[in-house]
Amino acid sequence: MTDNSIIAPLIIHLLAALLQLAFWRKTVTQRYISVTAAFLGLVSAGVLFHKVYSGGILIMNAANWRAPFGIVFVADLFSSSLVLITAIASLAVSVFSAAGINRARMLYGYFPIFHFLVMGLNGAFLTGDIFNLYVWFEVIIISSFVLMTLGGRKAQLEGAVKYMALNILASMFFLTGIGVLYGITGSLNMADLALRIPKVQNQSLINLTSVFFLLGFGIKSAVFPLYFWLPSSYHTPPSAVAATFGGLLTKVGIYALFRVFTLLFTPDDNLKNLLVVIAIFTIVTGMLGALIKDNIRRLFSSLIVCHIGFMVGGLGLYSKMAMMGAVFYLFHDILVKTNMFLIAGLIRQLRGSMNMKLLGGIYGQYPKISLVIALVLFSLVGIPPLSGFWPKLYLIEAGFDAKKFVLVATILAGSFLTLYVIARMWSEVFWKDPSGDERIQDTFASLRLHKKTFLVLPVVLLCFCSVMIGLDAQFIIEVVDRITDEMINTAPYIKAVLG
Amino acid sequence: MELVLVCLIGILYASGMYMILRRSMVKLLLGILLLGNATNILIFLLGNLTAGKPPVIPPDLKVFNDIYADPIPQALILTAIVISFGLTAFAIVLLKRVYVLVDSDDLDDLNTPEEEDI
Amino acid sequence: MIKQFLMNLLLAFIWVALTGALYYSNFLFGFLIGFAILWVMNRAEEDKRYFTRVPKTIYLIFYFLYEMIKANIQVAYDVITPKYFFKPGIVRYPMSARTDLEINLLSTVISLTPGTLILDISEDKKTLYIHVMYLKDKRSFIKQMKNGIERRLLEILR
Amino acid sequence: MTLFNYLDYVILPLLSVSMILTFIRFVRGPRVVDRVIALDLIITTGIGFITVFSIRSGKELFLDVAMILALIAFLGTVAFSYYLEKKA
Amino acid sequence: MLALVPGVLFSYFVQKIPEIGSGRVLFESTPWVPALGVSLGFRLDGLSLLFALLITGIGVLIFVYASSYLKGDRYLDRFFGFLLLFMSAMLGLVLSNNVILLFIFWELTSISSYFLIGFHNRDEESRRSALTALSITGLGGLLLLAGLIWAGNLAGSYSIGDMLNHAEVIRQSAYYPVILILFLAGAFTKSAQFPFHFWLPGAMKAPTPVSAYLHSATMVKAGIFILARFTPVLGGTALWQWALMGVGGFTMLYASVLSLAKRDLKGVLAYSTISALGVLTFLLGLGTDYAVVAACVFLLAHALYKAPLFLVTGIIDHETGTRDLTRLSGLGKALWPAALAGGLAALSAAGMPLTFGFIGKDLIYEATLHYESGWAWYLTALAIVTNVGLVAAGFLAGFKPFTGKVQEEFRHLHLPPALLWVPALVLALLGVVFGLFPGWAGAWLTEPAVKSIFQQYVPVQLKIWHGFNTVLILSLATLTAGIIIYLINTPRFRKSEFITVLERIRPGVVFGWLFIRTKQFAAAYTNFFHDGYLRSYIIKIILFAEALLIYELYRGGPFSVDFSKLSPVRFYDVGIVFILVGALYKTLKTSSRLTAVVCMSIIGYAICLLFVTYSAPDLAMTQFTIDTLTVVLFVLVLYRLPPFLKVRNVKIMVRDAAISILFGGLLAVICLRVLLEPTRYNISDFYAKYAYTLGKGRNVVNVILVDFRGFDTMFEIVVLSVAAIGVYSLLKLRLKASEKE
Amino acid sequence: MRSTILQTASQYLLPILLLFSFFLLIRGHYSPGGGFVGGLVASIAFVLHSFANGVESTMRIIRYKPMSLIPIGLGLSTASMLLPLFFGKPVMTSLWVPEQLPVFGSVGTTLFFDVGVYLLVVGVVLTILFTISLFSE
Amino acid sequence: MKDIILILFCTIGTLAILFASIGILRMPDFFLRLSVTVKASTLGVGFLLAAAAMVFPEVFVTTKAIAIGFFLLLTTPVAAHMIGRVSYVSGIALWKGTQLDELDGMYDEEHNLKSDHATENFKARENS
Ligand code: NA
Ligand code: NA
Repeated sequence: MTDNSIIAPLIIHLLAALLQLAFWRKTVTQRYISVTAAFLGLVSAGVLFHKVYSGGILIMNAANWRAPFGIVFVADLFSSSLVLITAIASLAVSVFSAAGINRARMLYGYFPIFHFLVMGLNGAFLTGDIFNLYVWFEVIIISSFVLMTLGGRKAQLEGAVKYMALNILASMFFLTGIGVLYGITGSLNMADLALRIPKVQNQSLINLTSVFFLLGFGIKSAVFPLYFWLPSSYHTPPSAVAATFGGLLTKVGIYALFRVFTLLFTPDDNLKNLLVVIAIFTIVTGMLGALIKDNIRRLFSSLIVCHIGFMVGGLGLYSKMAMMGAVFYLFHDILVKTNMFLIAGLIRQLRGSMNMKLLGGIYGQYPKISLVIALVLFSLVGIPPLSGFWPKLYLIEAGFDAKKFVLVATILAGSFLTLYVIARMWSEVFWKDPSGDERIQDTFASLRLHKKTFLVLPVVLLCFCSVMIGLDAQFIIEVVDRITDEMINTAPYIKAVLG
Repeated sequence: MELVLVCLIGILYASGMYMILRRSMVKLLLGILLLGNATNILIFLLGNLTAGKPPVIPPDLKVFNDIYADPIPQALILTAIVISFGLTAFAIVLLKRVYVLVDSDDLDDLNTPEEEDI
Repeated sequence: MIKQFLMNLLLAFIWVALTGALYYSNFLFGFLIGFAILWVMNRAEEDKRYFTRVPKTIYLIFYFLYEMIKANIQVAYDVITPKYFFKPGIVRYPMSARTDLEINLLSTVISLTPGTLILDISEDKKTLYIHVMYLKDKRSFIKQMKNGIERRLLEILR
Repeated sequence: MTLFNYLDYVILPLLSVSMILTFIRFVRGPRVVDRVIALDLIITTGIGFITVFSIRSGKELFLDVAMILALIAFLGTVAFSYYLEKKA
Repeated sequence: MLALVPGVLFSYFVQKIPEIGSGRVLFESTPWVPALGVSLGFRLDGLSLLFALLITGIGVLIFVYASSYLKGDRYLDRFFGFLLLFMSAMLGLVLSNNVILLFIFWELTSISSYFLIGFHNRDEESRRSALTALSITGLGGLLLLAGLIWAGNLAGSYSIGDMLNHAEVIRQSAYYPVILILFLAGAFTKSAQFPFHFWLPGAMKAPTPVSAYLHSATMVKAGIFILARFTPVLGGTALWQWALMGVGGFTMLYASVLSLAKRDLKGVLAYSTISALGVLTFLLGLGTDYAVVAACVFLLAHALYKAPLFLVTGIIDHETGTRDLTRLSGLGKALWPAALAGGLAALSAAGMPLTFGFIGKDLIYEATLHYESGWAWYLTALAIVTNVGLVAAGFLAGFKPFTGKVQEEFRHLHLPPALLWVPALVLALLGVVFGLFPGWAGAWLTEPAVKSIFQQYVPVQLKIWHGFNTVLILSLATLTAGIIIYLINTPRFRKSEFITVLERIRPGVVFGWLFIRTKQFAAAYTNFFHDGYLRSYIIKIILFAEALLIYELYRGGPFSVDFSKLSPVRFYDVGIVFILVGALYKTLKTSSRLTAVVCMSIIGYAICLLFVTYSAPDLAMTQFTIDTLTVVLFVLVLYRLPPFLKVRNVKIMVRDAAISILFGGLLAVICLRVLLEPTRYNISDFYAKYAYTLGKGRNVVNVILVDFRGFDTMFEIVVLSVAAIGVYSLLKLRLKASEKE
Repeated sequence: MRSTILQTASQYLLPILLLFSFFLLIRGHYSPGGGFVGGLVASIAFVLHSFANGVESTMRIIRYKPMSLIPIGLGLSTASMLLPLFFGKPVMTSLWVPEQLPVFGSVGTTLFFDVGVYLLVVGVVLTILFTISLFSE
Repeated sequence: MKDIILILFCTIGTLAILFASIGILRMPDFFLRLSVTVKASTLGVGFLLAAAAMVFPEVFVTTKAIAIGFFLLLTTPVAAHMIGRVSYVSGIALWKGTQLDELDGMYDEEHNLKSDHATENFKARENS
């Protein structure tokens, strides 16, 4: 089914960014545009999701050239649900930014670049062309570079150098992979590639090619031993930015891994085992890192790495159940990780710091906010029946099925460590009395009501979504079930694209 | 001829890697540029070389009547070149700012200890 | 005014040359683009002369080519033979040329003639500093320049 | 020997050799300015190379490339001069 | 007011007694996540009813008590919120008919107890205890989850009912031991079995109503509950028996001895609770009819005496401000209702005839004595020693504070409000009532519970008097010994050497040591991989990449190069390549930044020429212009930078060179292999065909860029725009560190 | 850096380069060139001018901040991308003016798209370079 | 006939460029290298362009060739001047055989070049 509207979420953000560029330095107008666009984006994403959910895969042949000759945009359930979740997260970040971002940053293009970034994410999810995916990745990384450095603080720039170098390296691997793939098959359309790759005589070449994609997307999704850029940089930008990064950027890598390793390359046992080993080390790395961090954002960064391992583990197990778990976890993780960093920003507003040693007393002073935050933390930990719990069930069961006990043990250990560090964080940040450090100051209390609302509302919104995912897990599982069906049986995708 | 280019690609990748393993920020940048070039040539080479037949349809024809070079790798490389120009420009300026901030070209100086986190 | 017009005409010609389509509308279009570009540049300088002396120009061109080939052969010989024949030096050359266009054309022509190279112009645009490869005598060199290239050039321009 | 063969086996290799000779100057330096003018000469040689190549391949399209080179190559030299001037 | 909630629930469950007592099992189920086989499925059988009654019944009293105990506390509403959450979770836990649902409630009890233990959150001890408790039970919970999922996986369903039906499959699975261990890890951590017990004494930091409710009557017994619940599924094997008996036996002995060494009233109670939990585990491990009956009865008896002891402790703490046994004495007069309750409860704890505790104790000895193996007497001896300790501990908590001389500081104590002492008294009296009429409890509460544990009918008849038999003698001996120990062991008496040693090597310390070591390891590990140096990251990434590529190449097997497929070498191209490589070499070698930039310029230019010779004029143009612009950029930026960093470390250079050359070599080999692989199919034919006829352009590359693949271009210019804005803001905007986000 | 020769040269090189860039732009569909190279050459023209005469003087020629060219260029490209939507075609579909125009050849949305690219590239390059030039620490 | 002229032009052009490259390699100082190479190469390219203009019959190729030559003529001297000037300013040593250096000492600290008419007039008087 050809449908022009599937790129609406992307176009909306493009137009928003354009408008904001036109209203350069008009920060109030930019804020209105941003929130409106994010909302419209959510609506369009919702419509898209509904269409795909009820009507099957939709495609759009850009420039009216049929695939594989033109660039095709494909909304299957996987991409459209990620678009939807991205829309939710970006709406939250947009609202939060309206009050949580320094005006100076807005004057220098925060909002347009944020919308370019979200556009890039949507594009990456929706495109059906491997090179176009590369372009989207570049849109994403350049936007993230700018957002990361916006403000020019020392730590920001230091982090950005590493972030940039390693992400460019990732792009290099990705692009090399595309070149090799084109050299072998002569095509760029993913559906077309899916048909051509199995026909290549020399399958060992295909395995070689897949290594490049593994490396490229592996770096993007911050798996062991390619994750270094993440803990080097995610604690540096403003929280709204970190929220977008933490929630969405690594997840695009995961998305790409899933897309490529289900549609194009079917992993053989070696690769599956490799992925499992990578997952194990990723979890271990993340959890050990989290154990020793005192800065809450550094802590969250480590947890991102840890939980990436869960999803990669799901891919490595490569059974339907495992992938269901991984995809479910992906959905959950986007919402929760975004929220975590928003919360970090909120905490910074409440206390002026992110250092656990200095923080404290928030529970006593802001019990309602604290309890909402607690709910989010529980979701992150995977306290049942919140959103993080269900996917773990799938992953563990799939691990047992595949007899990958070490992975299961690591997932359990990772969950436990997450529980521990989050409980410790709760105890330090919310329970403990704040230290007497002069850096500790409550800038939140003096804010006007609407600003307070802008800061808290997104957290509540995302929290609500996490809770709903947990309580209405059945619906998500149905969606995830169909998504994994799409992954395992790619014929409908290919048919939809190539006709 | 392909063999020569294959070697060239290997050398380009190797030198790019070597450069980004240096401690100097400028060398890091140069390394990134080299790797970008290496990738471009790789795409170019693997899209098959055709000498002297640019993919431009002659004025008096509607389709090619001769062999022609594959235009797709060219389009891809063009896109990649432009993108990496954007990235490079940003990277160069970032480098400048970092230099001003830490007063050094040494990547090893980019480690503000965690204690200074806010 | 006239200079602008000439510039515009020149641009239109270049346009036609570039597009290679020798027909009226193309020329007009080139003229329009040129006009737009000049308008954008908004160069507010008045101009004095616009007559081109065609025969003199052609003569100059041939003279220049002749000089160039001659000197090139000399230099080439010098380059491929093991011994160096040249006697280089930097000469201060008082120009008669005054306007920017004159100065520029002069310096271009001097630079393109083998054996001489403009290093710089003084701030007050009165003196050229020329690097000369075969400098037998400073005064005869200046005289040769004055009577050769510069005179011919200025005749055209003035 | 046809014209094309002449171009292929004499002219283009000679231009190539010129470039290499200039490149030797580039490597030897000794100063940056020497390298810059070596670069300049290599580019100019390249313009000639492209011209011959377009004759050889019968595609005047390549002249467009030569034109770009002719027009903007000197910007590099200007930039380097700018740098050295600032530095000096 | 809030007490109404448990009250109503309690009366509901009381109503169900006859129905369940008659052997029926009630089910209630609403689908929730059918995809996972998770339903909101509840079952009310004897076992769950017994627990439900305890939870709600004691719940009522605790709510009443707490409302008075914490009167005026700023955060009373939060307290009741968490307490209510806890109660619901606990109820849900015992009523679940689905293991996942059960686990959900299980975790909720951990979480709500975390908040309850840490209720006095400004106190560091409180926070630490809460964290410890959550960590231990959380760890156990996750292991339990793994066990449950695995068992469910084997059984093919998460429904407890289905699991009961597939018990054989699970027990005969090769993985049974692992499942069991996972399962026991959950149960043992929750019910504070050795060596995980240490969180429980710490949890005494919680307000006393919480201790009374969670740590004596309900939460800790969740572990016992699932042991009982899954006895038909996992029980009956030797491993099960030995694990439960071993751990339970050791725990009950260890904790009962330790309980005597405590000065803190709550500490005494905590250890005696651990000991009692050990007893329960032990009994379930024995697994005989007698033992299970004993477990059920002792469970009830323990709840009925331990809760009032805690409540009384709370009263004492509330009124005197201390729980130090060395300071407390002679409070009986002032706090007489508490003294009464404490005394009764202590008697029940001691197993004095006519109390329910006596019946419990009786049954324990019956169980050990009837154990059919040579072990019976050893086990009985173990039980006796434990019980002696429990007797003494009971007296220590129930009598000690009230007897003896009144301390000066406590002379002017007033009787606390009735809401504080009535609940304690009610429970203590219930203990006596049940002791006097055990038959009722046996028939209506114990028998159905035992039935659900065994999944078959076992008659239970509880009597006050069994006749003058061994058991009675043992009971009386226990009582006597306990009283003697109570009299000798004054709390002032410093802990004996033995106990000091125990304290030093207690599991809490071991866990703490382990934890510190883990943290050290974590720091070392993290700093090794994430050491802050970009180079080191890149090296790791490249090595990983090389390893993968080499492996895949190796797997691909050998290959040969067919040179005839390749086009001939053209001399002038080689010249260009030569220049390129030379410039590369110079770039690597030069110590001048500007020279490096000029070299880059040459490299770009040589590439441009290659593009020309291989038919890519567009590329050549773009490459050249962009290259020129890059040079300009460099020049604008670089002139104020310090000279190139000159660090010459030959070893590192050689290492890096080796890594780089290997990488380049691998890429070259891959290129060669791809080149030799024939490509039959190419989408560019389409472009060539339609570029002019449909795309109306002759330059196919340009038609691709603006039409066929216009989307690439559209968004690559976005990249450029963002880069420009980025440069602009990077140079113009400089926030100070102090400014907000 | 003040060089009379360069200054004068830039006076006539600027229009020539601009003209050339425009040539590259509109002939891009038929022979090598296009919006990118065109834009790059155009920006090089201004960069050259700024080298000779200083950034301020070049900014005066352009009159607007180069940055404002970015939304204009991007907007133009976006508009030509979205225009087909109003004709019920997928985005980016090229629409053509039926007759061939004398200089341009076939004129369609792709040309406008390329013009957008051209303007944007000029805006981007000049923003980057001028910002750097004006930057002082 | 046409081919012979073609070959002639190509050969001359190539040789000029070759001489330029030998020149740049052999010349003893920077200014000499610069001086040699700029013109020789321009001339060489000019011949090659002329050859190209002859080969392709189309008018626009000829104009293109002329344009390229024209552009080269415009830009090369400027580049040479820029780099020559900066080399002098930055103190590049002249060849020992250099006869005369009238630029010596004419730059002030900000690299502004004096014309120094006083000296000029003085010298003129002296000469007359
Ligand atoms: Na191939
Ligand atoms: Na000369």
